[in-house]
Amino acid sequence: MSKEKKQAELIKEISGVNPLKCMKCGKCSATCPAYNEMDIKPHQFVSYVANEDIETLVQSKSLWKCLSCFACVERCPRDVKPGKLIDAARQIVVRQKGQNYLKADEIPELLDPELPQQLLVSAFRRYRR
Amino acid sequence: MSIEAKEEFRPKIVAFCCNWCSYAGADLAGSSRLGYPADVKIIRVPCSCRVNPMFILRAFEKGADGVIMCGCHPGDCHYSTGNYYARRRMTLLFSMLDYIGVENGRTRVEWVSAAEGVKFSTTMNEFVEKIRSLGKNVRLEDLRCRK
Amino acid sequence: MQEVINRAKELLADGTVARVLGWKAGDLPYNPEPAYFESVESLEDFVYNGFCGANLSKYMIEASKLEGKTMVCLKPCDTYSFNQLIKEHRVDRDKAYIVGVGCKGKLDIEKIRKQGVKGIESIKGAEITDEADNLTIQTLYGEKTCSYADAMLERCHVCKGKEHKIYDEIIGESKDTKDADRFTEVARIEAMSPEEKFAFFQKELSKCIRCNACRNVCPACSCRKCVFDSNKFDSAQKANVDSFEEKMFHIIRAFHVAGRCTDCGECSRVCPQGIPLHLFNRKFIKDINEFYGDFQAGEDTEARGPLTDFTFDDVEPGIVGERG
Amino acid sequence: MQRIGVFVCHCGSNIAATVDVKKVAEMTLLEPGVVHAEDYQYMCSEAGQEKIIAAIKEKNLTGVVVCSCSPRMHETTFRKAAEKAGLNPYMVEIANIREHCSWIHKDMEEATEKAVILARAAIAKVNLNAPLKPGESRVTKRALIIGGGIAGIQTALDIADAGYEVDIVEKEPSIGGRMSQLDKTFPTLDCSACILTPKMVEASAHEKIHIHTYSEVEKVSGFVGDFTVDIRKKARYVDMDKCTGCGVCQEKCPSKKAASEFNRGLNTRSAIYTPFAQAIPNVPVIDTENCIKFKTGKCGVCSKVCQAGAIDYTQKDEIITEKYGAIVVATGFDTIKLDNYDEYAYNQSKDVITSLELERIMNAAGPTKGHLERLSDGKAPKEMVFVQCVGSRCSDDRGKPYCSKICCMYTAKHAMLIRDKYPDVNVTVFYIDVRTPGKNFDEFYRRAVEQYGVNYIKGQVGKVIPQPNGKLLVQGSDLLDNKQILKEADMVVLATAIEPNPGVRKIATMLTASIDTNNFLTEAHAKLRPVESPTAGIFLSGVCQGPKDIPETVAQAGAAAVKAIGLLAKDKLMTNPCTAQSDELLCNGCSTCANVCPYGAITYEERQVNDHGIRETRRLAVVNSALCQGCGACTVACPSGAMDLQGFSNRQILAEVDAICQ
Repeated sequence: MSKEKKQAELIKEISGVNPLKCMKCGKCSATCPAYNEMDIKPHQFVSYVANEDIETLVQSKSLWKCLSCFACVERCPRDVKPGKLIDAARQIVVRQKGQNYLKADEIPELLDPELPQQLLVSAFRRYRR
Repeated sequence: MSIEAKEEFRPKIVAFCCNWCSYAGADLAGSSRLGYPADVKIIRVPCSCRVNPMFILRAFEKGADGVIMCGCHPGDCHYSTGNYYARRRMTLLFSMLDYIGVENGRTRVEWVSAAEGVKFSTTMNEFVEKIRSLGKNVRLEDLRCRK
Repeated sequence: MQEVINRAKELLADGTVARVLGWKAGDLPYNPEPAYFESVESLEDFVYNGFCGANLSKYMIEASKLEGKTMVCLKPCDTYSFNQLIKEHRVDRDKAYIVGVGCKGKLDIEKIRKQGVKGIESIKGAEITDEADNLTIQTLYGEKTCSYADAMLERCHVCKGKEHKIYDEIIGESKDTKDADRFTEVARIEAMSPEEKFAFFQKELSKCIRCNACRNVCPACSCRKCVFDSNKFDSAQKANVDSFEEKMFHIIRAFHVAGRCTDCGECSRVCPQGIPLHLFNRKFIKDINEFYGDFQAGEDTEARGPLTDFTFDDVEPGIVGERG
Repeated sequence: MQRIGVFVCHCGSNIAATVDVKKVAEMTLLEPGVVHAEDYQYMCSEAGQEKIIAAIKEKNLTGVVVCSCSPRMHETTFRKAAEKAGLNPYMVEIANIREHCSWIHKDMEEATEKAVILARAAIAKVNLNAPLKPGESRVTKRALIIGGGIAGIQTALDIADAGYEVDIVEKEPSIGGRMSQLDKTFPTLDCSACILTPKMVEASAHEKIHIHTYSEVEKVSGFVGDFTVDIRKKARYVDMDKCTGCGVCQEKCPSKKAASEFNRGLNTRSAIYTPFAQAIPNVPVIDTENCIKFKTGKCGVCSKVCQAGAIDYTQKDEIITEKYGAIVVATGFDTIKLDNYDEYAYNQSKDVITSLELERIMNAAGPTKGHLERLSDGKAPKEMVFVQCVGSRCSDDRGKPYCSKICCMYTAKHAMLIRDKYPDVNVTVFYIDVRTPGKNFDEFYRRAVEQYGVNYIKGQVGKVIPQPNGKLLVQGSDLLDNKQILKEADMVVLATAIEPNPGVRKIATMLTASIDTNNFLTEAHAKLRPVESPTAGIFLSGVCQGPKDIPETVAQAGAAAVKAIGLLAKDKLMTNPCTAQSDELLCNGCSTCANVCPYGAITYEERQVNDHGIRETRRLAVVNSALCQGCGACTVACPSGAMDLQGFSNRQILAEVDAICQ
């Protein structure tokens, strides 16, 4: 399997999304609050994964502009959930650096009661497998 | 160690297929040349609801190693509701067989439509594989019936 | 007991009923047997005590064919069977005058024997009116006592409640004797490995002598002719052997009563070999409850039985394997 | 003992290439009852059949086993051949050694062994076969149409024109259905009412058509050719015979606050009402929930003003029972509820409407008398946005997975009509795909774009946000420009998905007609029998079978009519002889079998029996063999084994099991 294919497969696995279900309606982009900040738009994320061009995706600005508000996940009529794909691509970047920043088992020890709840939830969302 | 070739285990498998969907699915598997082992022998019944638990137990008694029942998908029964009854009956029967210690994989229900030749063939291949891995049925066979 | 006898006499005397279906003393102090009483005088032999476990519902199938009404004594749990028989049109409600008799749990002589009590001459404390928590047993070897609860039938430990589900009148008080979960034993077996399960049932069922007592006493097994006695399935009964045949018989028997069995426990009570036959029926009941929602056969005379019913999204048979 | 002949077919090389047919014939001769065995090139050919006929005659065969292709292929052929030779056709069994053997196995030895076993099973079965005789049932020459929309009306007209009596049952107070709510129709833009009302009139005037409006099918029993149907005629509280349809009662009715169903709740109607002016029959009904007389006992204005004395508050629902030979389902559709689509603000703003609501707004008889205006403030809109695929093509559980098929075209129609009538209104359509397969359809859509300047944007709308200034902020995407669009609109029109009428599942259950997960009725064959239900005698007309537009609906309605006529033209039908039978000596009369019978074919009767000398009256199951379809559900439900299925008896199946497991 080529490196590109492997990465695309990984994204699909992490996100649990089948990009082929997309009917290219653009509702994700229509609804995205960070749309104008993005160079690659949410609906394009799906085709980048489908076309196995993960390299461009992880280099994009969009990767870090996505707010994970999940409006696209909520409204997607086809269960494609671009937000999850973006999340998965972010994980790939994180993993490429050679380590998982957080392992699920270590979390309880690292918990700080001062930590805001929202940060925790977002961390879980971002770093869980 | 003996050099004699160990005889390959050839299971006896009975498949009850409803006339309208699964039997036609088996026909489609045939006309599409989708093979499955010859160990499977099909008995045509009008509907999966015609399959009496007694038939299944009898097959085992007479030495079958596996019994599979196929019917129309729930909701597609030619007789509208037959397979819903069959589903309950088989669920309870299989649970009982499991309860008395019969290996769970020896019985199976699969819904196969007339269009699912591929599914029929894969199901049968899988099932035969499963029965081969379980080996000969010794827990239900009536030894007096062995020839 | 006297109250029941008095009432029976009245009903016989005023012609409300033509006969009374109850129990009369057996040849031993602990084996009263079902009996018909057709005259006021014959009622002298009537007994009703802790050993009257027999469920009289099934006798009403034949009694329904007789001229006139029959007064039948039903314990709370027996009324479930009676309801089920009404649902299946096997008994005629109008031919029965149901006296709901009080019950505080029925006794199992085997349980007493298992406590090492032998040579029983008489037993005190088994009378229905007795408030005693203990049985006093006169034996050849002296007096023994044993707690009433310890001597109860298995089914009474999982009592369905003290309520009569159908009756014309109730005589005497009943007590809910439930102190255990009825599925504990089934769950214990379910948790075994296939090998252990097989060994367990092989051992139990190999005791079966195909005497058909379980079938004959069962109020749900009310077929005019059992499939195991007919040539319809080439399944007529054969001799007792250590093979699949007993399993086939007991599985099919349990399957035929699945959804109809009220869990009255008569099968286990009468099995001369002491096979815990109720474990088959309870397994079906447990599965039915888990898969299709709680169902108690005989709760009423209307509800559709789980095997003659379905929902579009019932579990698939594959659940059996998935459950592990 | 039977005298069985075995006939092994080579099927050219289809069977003979992998199965040693000679050996199969040879081996079967060893089976009990087999007195003759032969093989031949093509058993199904004229010459092959002759061989079977000759053998039956020469050897006095009482049973025949043909080892050949699937019984689904040639069972009938061989049965007919046997019949020619004077043998009961049901004494023939097929061993499927082609589809189930030669075609799927490669190894000759293995395949031959299996073929022998399959033949052995068939022989074991034939040994227990008994001659069966198909019954006959009569055909009632009358059809029932459930639903009085365009589909039902067209089917009724076609059947009636062929000379058969037809009853239409419509649950609303008038026939007409959805089409009567439409303003114009694509792609010709002719007025819907102008083409529908003549058909409605024609149906009501037709001497062979009987219309039951405000009525519902209550109960269906029977089977193809002989259905018995109970129809509930709901109380109208207006005497159909006396009412002149003058409309004074509606005018004077003091209770005028009920939401008008016909106008999709956009305005109100009186408690006594006809849904619309051209209603057929033009007889109002009293809606008791809103009628003051029914609520408080006081009022009675309608009764006082009715010169014909047609108002009758004491009317009761009436059940009529009628027999039919064929039933056509034409229950149509409704639009889905939008409660799960908060993002489109349908429940928040009056100016977000469905397309069907727009039809009413555009209609001269509608709530705004045909003026395009905002329902919130009555102002004329300047910017209109149409959103396509609302709830269609959704794989989540909020919407429907299918394409509703009609939305692309009616949206083009709406856009065009608005641009035509109000050139100053800007119309924007957000679409995912524009689907226009159909005669003159794409041309129609292109006209909307090219001639009328409708702005089509490829991309879905993500959100509609009502603004404090009363406008609607539409957030959508333009996928071709790769832009996110924010647009202020005055009105937003949602092309809402259509779904089968919610009542259809109940009807399908009554008819034992199969229905899919989307509540569309299933065809007997998706391609070759598209207007028939798998349940014999039930036909499908219109959207109840799948989304379709008016021309398609009318075409299918005609097709369903032809199929129904084909049935009604017959005097008798042959029934399947493989039906259940109860052994009276074993029957407990417990009703378990009747509980699982999908056809209501089992009834009970008290009957005197002689059980080995015991004479008694017993409650016994009786199978109506004309109703029984032979599924066998009862045979397994029966605990005593009294119930058995002819042609697939317990002993026959067990014999097959034994032969296979031997």
